[in-house]
Amino acid sequence: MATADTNTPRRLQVQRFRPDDNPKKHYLNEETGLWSWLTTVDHKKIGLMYLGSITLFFLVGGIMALLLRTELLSPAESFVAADTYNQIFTLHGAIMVFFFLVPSVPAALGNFILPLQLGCKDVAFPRLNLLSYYIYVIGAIFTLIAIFTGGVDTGWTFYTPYSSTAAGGNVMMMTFGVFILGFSSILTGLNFIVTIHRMRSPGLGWNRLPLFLWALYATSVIQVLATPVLAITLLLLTMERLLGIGIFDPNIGGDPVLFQHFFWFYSHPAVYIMIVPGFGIVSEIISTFSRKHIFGYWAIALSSLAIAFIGFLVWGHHMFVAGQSSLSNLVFSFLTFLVGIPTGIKIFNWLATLHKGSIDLKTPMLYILAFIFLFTIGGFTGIMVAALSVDIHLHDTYYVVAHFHYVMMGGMVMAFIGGLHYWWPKITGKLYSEVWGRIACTLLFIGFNLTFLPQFIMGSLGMPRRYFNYLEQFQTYHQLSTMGAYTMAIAFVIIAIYLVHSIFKGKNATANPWGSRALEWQVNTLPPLHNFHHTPVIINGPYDYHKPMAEFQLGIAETHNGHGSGEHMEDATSRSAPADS
Amino acid sequence: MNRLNDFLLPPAKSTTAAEVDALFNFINLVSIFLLLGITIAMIYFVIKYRRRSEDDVTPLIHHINWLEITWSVIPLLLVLIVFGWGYKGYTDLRTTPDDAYQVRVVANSWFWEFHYENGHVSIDELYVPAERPVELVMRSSDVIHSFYVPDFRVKHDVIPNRYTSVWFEVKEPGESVVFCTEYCGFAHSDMYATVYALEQNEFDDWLAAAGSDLDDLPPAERGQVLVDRYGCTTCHSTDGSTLQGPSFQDNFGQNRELTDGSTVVVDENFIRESILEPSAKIAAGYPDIMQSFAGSLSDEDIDGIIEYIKTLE
Amino acid sequence: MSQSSAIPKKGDHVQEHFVNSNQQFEAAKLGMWIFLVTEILFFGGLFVAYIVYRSWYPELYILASDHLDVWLGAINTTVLIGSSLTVALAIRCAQTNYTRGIIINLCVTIALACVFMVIKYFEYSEKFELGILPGAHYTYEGIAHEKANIFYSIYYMMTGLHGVHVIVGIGLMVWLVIRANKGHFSSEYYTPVEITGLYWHLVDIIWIFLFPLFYLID
Amino acid sequence: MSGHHISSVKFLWGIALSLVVLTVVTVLAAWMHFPEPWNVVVKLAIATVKAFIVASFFMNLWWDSKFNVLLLAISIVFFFIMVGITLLDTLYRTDPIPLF
Repeated sequence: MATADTNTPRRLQVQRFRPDDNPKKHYLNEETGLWSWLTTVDHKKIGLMYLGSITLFFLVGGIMALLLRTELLSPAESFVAADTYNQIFTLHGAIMVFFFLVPSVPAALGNFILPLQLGCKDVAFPRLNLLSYYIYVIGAIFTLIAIFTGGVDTGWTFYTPYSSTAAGGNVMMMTFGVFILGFSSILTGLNFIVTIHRMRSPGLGWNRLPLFLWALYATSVIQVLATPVLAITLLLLTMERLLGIGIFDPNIGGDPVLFQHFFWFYSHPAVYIMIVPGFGIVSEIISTFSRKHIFGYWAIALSSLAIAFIGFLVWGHHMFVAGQSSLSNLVFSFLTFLVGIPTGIKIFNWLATLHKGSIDLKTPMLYILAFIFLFTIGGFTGIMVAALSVDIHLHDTYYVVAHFHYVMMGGMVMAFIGGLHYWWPKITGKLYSEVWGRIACTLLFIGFNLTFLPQFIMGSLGMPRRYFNYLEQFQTYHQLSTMGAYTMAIAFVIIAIYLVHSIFKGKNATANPWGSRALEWQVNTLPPLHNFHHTPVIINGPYDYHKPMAEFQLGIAETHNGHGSGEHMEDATSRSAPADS
Repeated sequence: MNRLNDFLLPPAKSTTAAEVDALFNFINLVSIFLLLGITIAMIYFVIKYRRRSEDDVTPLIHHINWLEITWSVIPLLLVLIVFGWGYKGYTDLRTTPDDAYQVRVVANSWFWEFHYENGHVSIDELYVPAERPVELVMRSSDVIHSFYVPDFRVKHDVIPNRYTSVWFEVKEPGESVVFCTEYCGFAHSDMYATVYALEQNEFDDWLAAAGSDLDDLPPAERGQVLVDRYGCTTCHSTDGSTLQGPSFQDNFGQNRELTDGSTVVVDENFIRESILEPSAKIAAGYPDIMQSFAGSLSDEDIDGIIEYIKTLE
Repeated sequence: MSQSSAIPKKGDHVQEHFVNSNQQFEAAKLGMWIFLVTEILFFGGLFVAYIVYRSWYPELYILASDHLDVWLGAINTTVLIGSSLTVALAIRCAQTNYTRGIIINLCVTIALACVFMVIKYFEYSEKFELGILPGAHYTYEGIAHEKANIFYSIYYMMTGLHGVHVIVGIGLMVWLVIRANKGHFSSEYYTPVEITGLYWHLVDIIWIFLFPLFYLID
Repeated sequence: MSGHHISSVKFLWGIALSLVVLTVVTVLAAWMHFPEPWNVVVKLAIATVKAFIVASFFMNLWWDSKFNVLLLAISIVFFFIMVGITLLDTLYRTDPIPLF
């Protein structure tokens, strides 16, 4: 980049930065001991602690799913009683949504990757970051206490008046746990927004922000805007149970449909909190393994924001038969269809990225291709349940269950595991077994479809959800579904085994094993404790695969000059990278 | 098409079902077409553009405007069609014909009451005339339930302190199942009912004779029918096993400990009070979840149930 | 941010990962504003409940608000405005390196906040004596409307939650006074005073809306 | 982006005084008994002006980064989305009436 040097004589001394493959000192060994983990403000370690926690909850939620599927092998009671079953599906939903899906990508992978991709030393508020982890833990403890002191059987939606009067167990403890958890989510979102706004390194303008960060940005916006409403809803619900304030409880003159409005005002956007970060991962991986500039950068970036915004206007499609006015049904149905458009645009853009690429079917890429297929099914069935007349038939049946599992599990979990594999070398410094990775991915894909395709059919045949007991005509579908669930369980066990194995016995990874152009791959593997010894200058875009790898090193700013936001970056961009246009 | 319909959808027994099914099939066909397109394109690209060497250089394509506009506008048009079609079907489902025959529905945890114009109440069995619009005006006595008949493609939540409605016209006499589709607790999945669609004259005969069938039975048998019909056995077993409430077997004449520590003898008055005011005395170890049957059961009915419980020794 | 040639030196208060004091200050303020957004939506939920019930039962609101004392509400509004003023003055004192001014102004703020809470206490206890208790404990029969309990549930939720915010604010002010006493704040670094001030002003704004919405219905 | 705007003492007192005056005005307006819906409109308008003054001059938004203004605007927009769409339901419900 000789030209760059001549263009920036005053402020930026751009040199080549060559990352180390196996540095002696890195974030894992620079400070050691349990205490250094518990009090760390390093975003990478906090990300890892989140990763551990959500894995634990994924395990718990997964075991619950297996219990449910096992019970459903036959119609009547086989090994758990009805109220136990009701508690298990409630906790499966609540744990998977609040303790796994919502924090999975943003708080775990996002925490690790975001500052690396921004070229900064940490998130804007590192102590707040640690605090939000502990808030998550406290929320989790409350939830666990609720599970062991009577359980909760309201369904994860906590609908009144069932939750405010009839439900047994420990609803208050559970809602309180989720209430606390909400603040963890809010603080993470707040931290990310500020970090992306204020901490980008020189040269990293909005037009070069990796799409994973655009996705996290959109997600954070939703977290910040929607989660407070969940907090107030749960607070009102707690007060309903504690004092009988009657706003939502029809027995004291309140309106239960109003509760549903409140609840879904958070919980529908929350669906996008869960899926939009997945979109970001897909964009990263698909570009890396196609060795090709992402197609339609702005279309993908802005569609994330569009989804975030429109996602706020559609919550009532959960309530088409709940007794809301026909006028709202009309409006909500219309707006719901609009949210499908940016989602479709993303899928087509990813396909176009594959076109004329140089495609390497490594494990992360396999997961992403599986994502595209499964998520597309999830999207189309979403169109189905958004159509008013059809939704009347399909609402609260297994069709809906299958639909959101295709989005949440076929979409988000696939993207999450794909992302975990993709960043695994950066996180652990080790390579996992590629063969086993592909086997597990294939098995997971088969198991997933075997589980949830039959649920579409039994749903459209009229099998309602949350049923402990069912009519015998549905048994074949339930059995297929259970078989699929066990297949998936095996796949997850395989994944766990080879990933853990790789930590101890895996080959050392190089700094950039995939030949990616994104910034997080231009630092050492493992990264140093403070990420960058120098302030990096971003010379090339994160998807500039048309440039040879040799040209692809970070610049190093001589001083802290220009590290920040605003005009500086634009200066750095124009001066240091004239070839990019 | 019909065979596909049978595989994916329950039989279409109401007049409005066909339109819903048509939209269902339309979305399915378009979706499968597009899904195949996307999947084939994906697989084709993966094979055709597989990595041949580590030095592959790929072209720089930022965006192609006409292509992006195409793949935004076509889906937009498709979803607008689906929206309009779905809304039209919805208005049909929500516009009750003026001449509809009305039945009132009261949902309880966990059984359905159907009230007819002559005051008759049937439990978990809904009788309606075929080939005539029927409107159900529904309310709940406790939590939210949802009235769902897959064969009719109708569903609506049933809410306490408010009336909601569904309407349908059954094409020909027959039976269909009713589900509760809003989670309502312990026996949610056992909250079935059956719709019997009868010819108009048969329906009139049934309604005229309704309710008198029990009067001829001896009290204990009458009690047995009622215990079954009102779904008491959902929570109170008749074989001694423990469910949500105390078993009916070996119950009568026993001492029962209450939550307040006192003890009562299970006699006629206690059973009567437990049916009419369930929360007055709660047996220790059981939740306070039963709701009152005052108004639903007559004195004769309660006598019958007491006699029936006496027989379970 | 605008004068890049004159980057301030990193002071002691600047954390490792920030480039300079200004970046840290702007980041903290942005973070606080985002937090205020969540506060607005948090109260927003309650305002929605208020609006929905008011649109359903306008007459209920007219009847029930007769039992709220306009004078106490108006005095409390003025008290909070006064406390907002003193917070703003405290920030000014920090900006002009006048530490004693910070402490005095913050102490006045705390005092005013306490006055607000005391008046609130008298309002609440007067209601409690009448039997206007929150939720299912409501026993008062002087309001001829079957949903009077719901009006007061909303009233207690909104004013109660606002009161909790006032108490949290008092705690923050005490913390600031302690830090100011140790000489932590100067024109170079007064971020905690600034962002606590933002929080306090928002609490004031919420009360500015609560006052006409509850007390001034006729 | 002058995040360090310093207001004069006189100015701050002036702002506080104007807020107190507006409080008096709104109480007086309550005694005027405007016909509905003007009653609510007038009082909310005064409250909005007061909130605007506090946000602009006490919270320094007047001189602050435009993005912080945007954040406040966004939160208000989303609040109105929540109210508006919820009212689409609650104001337009028509419940059936049982015949018997």
